Amino acid sequence: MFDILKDPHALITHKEHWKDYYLFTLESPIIASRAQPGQFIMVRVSSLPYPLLRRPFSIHSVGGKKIEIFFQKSGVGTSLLSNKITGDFMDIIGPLGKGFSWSQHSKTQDIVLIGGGRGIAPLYFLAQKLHSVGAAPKIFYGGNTKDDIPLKEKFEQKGFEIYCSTDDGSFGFRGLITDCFKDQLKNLTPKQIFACGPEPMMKAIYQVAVRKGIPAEFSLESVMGCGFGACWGCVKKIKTKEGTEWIKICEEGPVFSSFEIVWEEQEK
Amino acid sequence: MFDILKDPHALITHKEHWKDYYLFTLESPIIASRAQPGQFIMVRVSSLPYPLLRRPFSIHSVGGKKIEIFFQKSGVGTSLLSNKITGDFMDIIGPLGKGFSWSQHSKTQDIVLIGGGRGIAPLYFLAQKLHSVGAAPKIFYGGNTKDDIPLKEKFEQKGFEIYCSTDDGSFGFRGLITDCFKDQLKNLTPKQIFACGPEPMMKAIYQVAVRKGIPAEFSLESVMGCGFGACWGCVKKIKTKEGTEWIKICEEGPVFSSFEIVWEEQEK
Amino acid sequence: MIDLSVDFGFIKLKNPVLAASGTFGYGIEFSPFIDLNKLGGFVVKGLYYSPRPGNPPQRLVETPSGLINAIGLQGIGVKKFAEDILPQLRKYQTAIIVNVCGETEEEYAKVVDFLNKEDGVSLYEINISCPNVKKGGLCPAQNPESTYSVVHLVKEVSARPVITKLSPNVTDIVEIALSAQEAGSDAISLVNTFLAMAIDVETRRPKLANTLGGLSGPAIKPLALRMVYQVVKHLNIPVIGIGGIMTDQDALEFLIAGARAVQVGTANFVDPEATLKIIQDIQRYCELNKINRIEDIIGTLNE
Amino acid sequence: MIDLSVDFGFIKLKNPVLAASGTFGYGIEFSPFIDLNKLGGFVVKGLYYSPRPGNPPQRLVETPSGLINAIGLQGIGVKKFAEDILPQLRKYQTAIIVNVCGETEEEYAKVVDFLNKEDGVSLYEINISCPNVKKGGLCPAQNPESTYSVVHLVKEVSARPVITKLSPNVTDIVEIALSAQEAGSDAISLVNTFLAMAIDVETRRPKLANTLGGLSGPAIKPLALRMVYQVVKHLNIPVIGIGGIMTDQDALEFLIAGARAVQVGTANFVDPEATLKIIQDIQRYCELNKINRIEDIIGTLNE
Ligand SMILES: Cc1cc2nc3c(=O)[nH]c(=O)nc-3n(C[C@H](O)[C@H](O)[C@H](O)COP(=O)(O)OP(=O)(O)OC[C@H]3O[C@@H](n4cnc5c(N)ncnc54)[C@H](O)[C@@H]3O)c2cc1C
Ligand SMILES: Cc1cc2nc3c(=O)[nH]c(=O)nc-3n(C[C@H](O)[C@H](O)[C@H](O)COP(=O)(O)OP(=O)(O)OC[C@H]3O[C@@H](n4cnc5c(N)ncnc54)[C@H](O)[C@@H]3O)c2cc1C
Ligand SMILES: Cc1cc2nc3c(=O)[nH]c(=O)nc-3n(C[C@H](O)[C@H](O)[C@H](O)COP(=O)(O)O)c2cc1C
Ligand SMILES: Cc1cc2nc3c(=O)[nH]c(=O)nc-3n(C[C@H](O)[C@H](O)[C@H](O)COP(=O)(O)O)c2cc1C
Ligand code: FES
Ligand code: FES
Repeated sequence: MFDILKDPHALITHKEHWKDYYLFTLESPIIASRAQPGQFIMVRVSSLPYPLLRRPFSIHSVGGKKIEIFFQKSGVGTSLLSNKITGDFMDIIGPLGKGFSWSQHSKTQDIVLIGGGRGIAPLYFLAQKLHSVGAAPKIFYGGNTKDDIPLKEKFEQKGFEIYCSTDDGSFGFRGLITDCFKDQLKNLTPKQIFACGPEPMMKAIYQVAVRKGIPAEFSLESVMGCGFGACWGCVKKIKTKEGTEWIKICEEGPVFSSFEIVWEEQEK
Repeated sequence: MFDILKDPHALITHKEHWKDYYLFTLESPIIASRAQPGQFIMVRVSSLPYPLLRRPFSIHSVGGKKIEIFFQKSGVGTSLLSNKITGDFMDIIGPLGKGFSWSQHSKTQDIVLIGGGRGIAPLYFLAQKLHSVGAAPKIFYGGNTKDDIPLKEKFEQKGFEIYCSTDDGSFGFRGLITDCFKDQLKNLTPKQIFACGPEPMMKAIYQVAVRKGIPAEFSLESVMGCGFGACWGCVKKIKTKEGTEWIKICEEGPVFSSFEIVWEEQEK
Repeated sequence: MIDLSVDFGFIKLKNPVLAASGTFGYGIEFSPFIDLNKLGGFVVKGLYYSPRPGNPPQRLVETPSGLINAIGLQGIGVKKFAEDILPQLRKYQTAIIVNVCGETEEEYAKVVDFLNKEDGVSLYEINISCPNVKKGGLCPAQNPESTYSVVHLVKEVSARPVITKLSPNVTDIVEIALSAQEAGSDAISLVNTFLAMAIDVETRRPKLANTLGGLSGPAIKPLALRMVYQVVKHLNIPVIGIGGIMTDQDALEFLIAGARAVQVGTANFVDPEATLKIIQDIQRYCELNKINRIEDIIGTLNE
Repeated sequence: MIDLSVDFGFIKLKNPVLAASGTFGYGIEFSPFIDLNKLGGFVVKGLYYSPRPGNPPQRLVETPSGLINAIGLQGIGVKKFAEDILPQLRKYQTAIIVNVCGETEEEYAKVVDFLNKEDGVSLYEINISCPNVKKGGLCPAQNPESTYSVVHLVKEVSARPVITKLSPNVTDIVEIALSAQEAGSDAISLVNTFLAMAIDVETRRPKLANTLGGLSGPAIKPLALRMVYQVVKHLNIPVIGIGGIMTDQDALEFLIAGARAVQVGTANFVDPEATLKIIQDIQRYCELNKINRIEDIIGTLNE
């Protein structure tokens, strides 16, 4: 936890976008040097009292002094953020949380990464890292339409095997990425699954993973007040030694394994 | 009053700035066609709930379908505004209030316009108008330093006789513009005075005007909730038939004559 | 066609969107911007029996997502209103509501009594947040007994239905609302502004000449909504939600919580077309969500 | 050198800036960002005697310039606090204040009694806004008698000075503050959060699993400041101002109004360095305005 840093001057060195999806490259040397796949940063989107809270974004990739974030414009904070331009500074805190963990045997095993929509964000960094240890993860990447899978080429360019699906069939497999994945299970014998995306998607993957006995990890989302363990706002129900507990996902997550997550309807 | 218009798409066609002073040209044909010197517009500086209220700005000039505003960055609203760029739209309401009124004899008389700092804003439009009826108003323009009198050239280019002062003496007369004006009274016999600027400046001019029996008009400022008479927030103490009253300066002003204004310490 | 009308029993409104008192002038100030006939109704600026000078300036302070005002209910008094304003309002086909003020209980009654004889007023809304000069500046809205007492008196003289507008500056809003209902109020509107303050750290003076003022705007919406939610559970008269409504979403929150109508206040300053936009956007929401009658949304909060 | 220290009589603080309970974790969460020794002090998260699970999520809703929370006082309980946390806090040279909670009056006393034996706590702040399960969920802070009663009981057992933290959800904050003072409270802090709500118009459900939560942040500052202003006029014990403080200017407003210290809450989430920045900027303000001692600003409102 003591490796967390506030960097008020993370310089935007590059910006790309596809419709509502944005990719920012930020120069933030210390955060870059400490980041692990699955960790995230908290971004101050405005210096004004509205919008008030920072926004969490996964670390999408790391290279040298730089990190990338990949986000979807979906509300007031991400809209303001999308207006930033190369040369602007961003006020960020990171790296936060606990990331993905893979086994020593990853190198020789089938590993599958499954991302839905903007849920692809942390998986690129994970793929980078796995690649660097000699593994060759297979990527499953789904979206509503072909506009929602803008990072397909990026994965391909790095030589990753990638399977895409779109709900409307405008590209790749027609249907849900989970069905696309299930479909491929005839050819694959994954030994590890890592997933990030909408809850129903992750729940479906969880069910497959449990049925097939494949270890799986999931990156969860929750409204975050602080991102560093101070507000107790971001909890999810997690299994602990004592039963289940409301656990702060900004500290103990956002990544949890199949065995830890209590999948249920949103508590009311 | 029924000539007021809300134009949510006033296009910024040109932007200039000198340090903290900004000049925007806005295409807003109907407001341009109706505007009179001394009137103002209310500008929505953000579509978010903060900053909440519109900001009032004098109409600085009119030309064809366009109006100009000239403002000083001095708080959160003007800062946000200053970030707008050519091609952006502004949401404005105008023309608002009652402007300056000059006599039929203006053509042949000495007329003096006195502006302090950003108070120069409405006086350019007035000078334009007086010029178009054949008058040759003399301009007095003061600021703290020479950075605060960026419009000097603009007036000169149009052939206006202009007297400048700076508090620090970095340009023109050293001292207050009111002293500069008093100084020139040996050469001038103004028949009308129009002034806009900080209250102490206007009060000093008022005193000279009354002493010399010169009709004078002043453009006042006040925090405005709406700008169009609905909130009763913008009142100043004004002499009426019945005595004095809190009068809405957005409707009955912002321009008032020497005889109407009750000059006193800010009521508490 | 979606039916946006809401029925209060004693009056049927075209739609549930009204303009709030003190933020809509006498209505006519908004005619350059919108067709007043399209509103559910509007509430004119608070009227005392006599004209009132109001507070000295500074009367307004902007705060984060809010506005503090201390206008001091400057106004022309009820006679001038009847002479100069009411004739202009009579041509509009919408609910015209007069916000009734008083320094004493008797003044409320006098205003209502006077207006009873005038055509063109649909309803009274009694503003029980006016400081009572006799009672040391306390306002009736902060106490169940004085609430009961004013409402009861006004109901006795009133020839028209009466809405009681509550103050949020209380420990238990339900208790006050119940008092108003018991006293015969035909409806409740809430909330009025929250007592607030701002200080200029350079001069070390209060920013408002009056020191204290009332906070309105988006900042207060979560508080106002909570109060409406609490009150509707206990009342059987209609409730009108007010506080920080800027968009259809805000208005819908109040309707879903159980308000039968809403009033839009500060938003009118920011966008004089706000009321109409909200009506249009509520219509669009209904279309998207296949809701035929706005009444089908009211009080449908799913807890 | 400007003297930023403030003297409460029973304790002297390095400077008037404290971190508010529930927004500063147990303090250590902020050690990556700031040197805790530089604070006037900090208040740890509310502690009940027993551990508490807290509310289900969604626990937070962002609102215009505000934040609604319904954490439900999830916490580790006083024993674990004494075992795991307190030893880590003892090394800091700053006022460490424990925010004391209870479902019953007795629980407050139990927490205090337990902590009396532990080193490293400077003061207690009793959070009388906890819903009292016995009394149907009402909190002591909303009633002068229950306020008196809790404070009195805690004062009887307490070996340390006691701050009573008031709720703003009342008609008359002065009445409650006076009760706390009479009951022997050594200081008052105000305000806690404002009861609030938000609704998701798509699902038509409350956004918070708990339906209601507490509003904090810049939105409430004008209301909190008003309450502090009202209270200081009537009390002779020190008052700590809380509510929406983000900058030195905000803090100074409270000090000028008469608060002897302030607590910074929600701002800690937005900027974990907020407290230190505020201290630095207050220092700068004093330099610019030639003020040698911060005490010379307190209560200097010029009305
Ligand atoms: C650990 C973590 C990592 C994330 N990584 C990414 C990423 O890499 N790329 C990406 O596009 N998005 C990511 N998200 C989601 C992203 O944080 C939200 O899309 C964003 O906060 C929306 O902000 P807004 O102001 O645009 O939306 P608004 O809806 O206006 O936000 C209102 C409030 O709700 C919160 N909120 C809204 N949506 C979400 C959400 N899905 N999860 C959590 N809080 C939410 C906001 O933070 C804010 O407090 C991540 C979320 C978490 C928790
Ligand atoms: C009729 C009129 C015409 C004006 N014309 C011009 C102009 O042409 N050029 C120009 O630079 N300025 C002009 N002003 C002043 C201008 O409106 C303020 O500078 C501006 O509102 C400051 O906004 P802010 O958000 O930057 O400052 P902030 O201090 O952050 O504003 C906070 C609040 O105070 C109000 N406020 C702040 N300063 C003033 C002020 N001096 N007068 C009235 N309200 C104020 C703001 O509108 C806002 O509501 C005019 C004011 C009025 C009343
Ligand atoms: C400038 C101003 C003047 C007001 N005058 C009155 C009034 O005369 N009578 C009244 O009952 N309420 C008055 N109010 C309160 C509003 O009607 C409304 O209850 C409050 O502003 C909350 O709604 P909002 O947040 O949408 O503005 C006034 C509010 C403002 C901002
Ligand atoms: C997430 C959160 C948790 C809080 N928990 C507590 C608490 O445990 N005890 C308490 O007395 N106040 C608690 N508060 C209230 C704050 O201490 C403070 O009184 C309030 O937030 C107003 O200050 P602010 O606007 O600066 O946040 C909490 C506030 C927030 C936002
Ligand atoms: S986001 Fe604040 S504790 Fe997790
Ligand atoms: S600014 Fe609203 S009445 Fe003048």
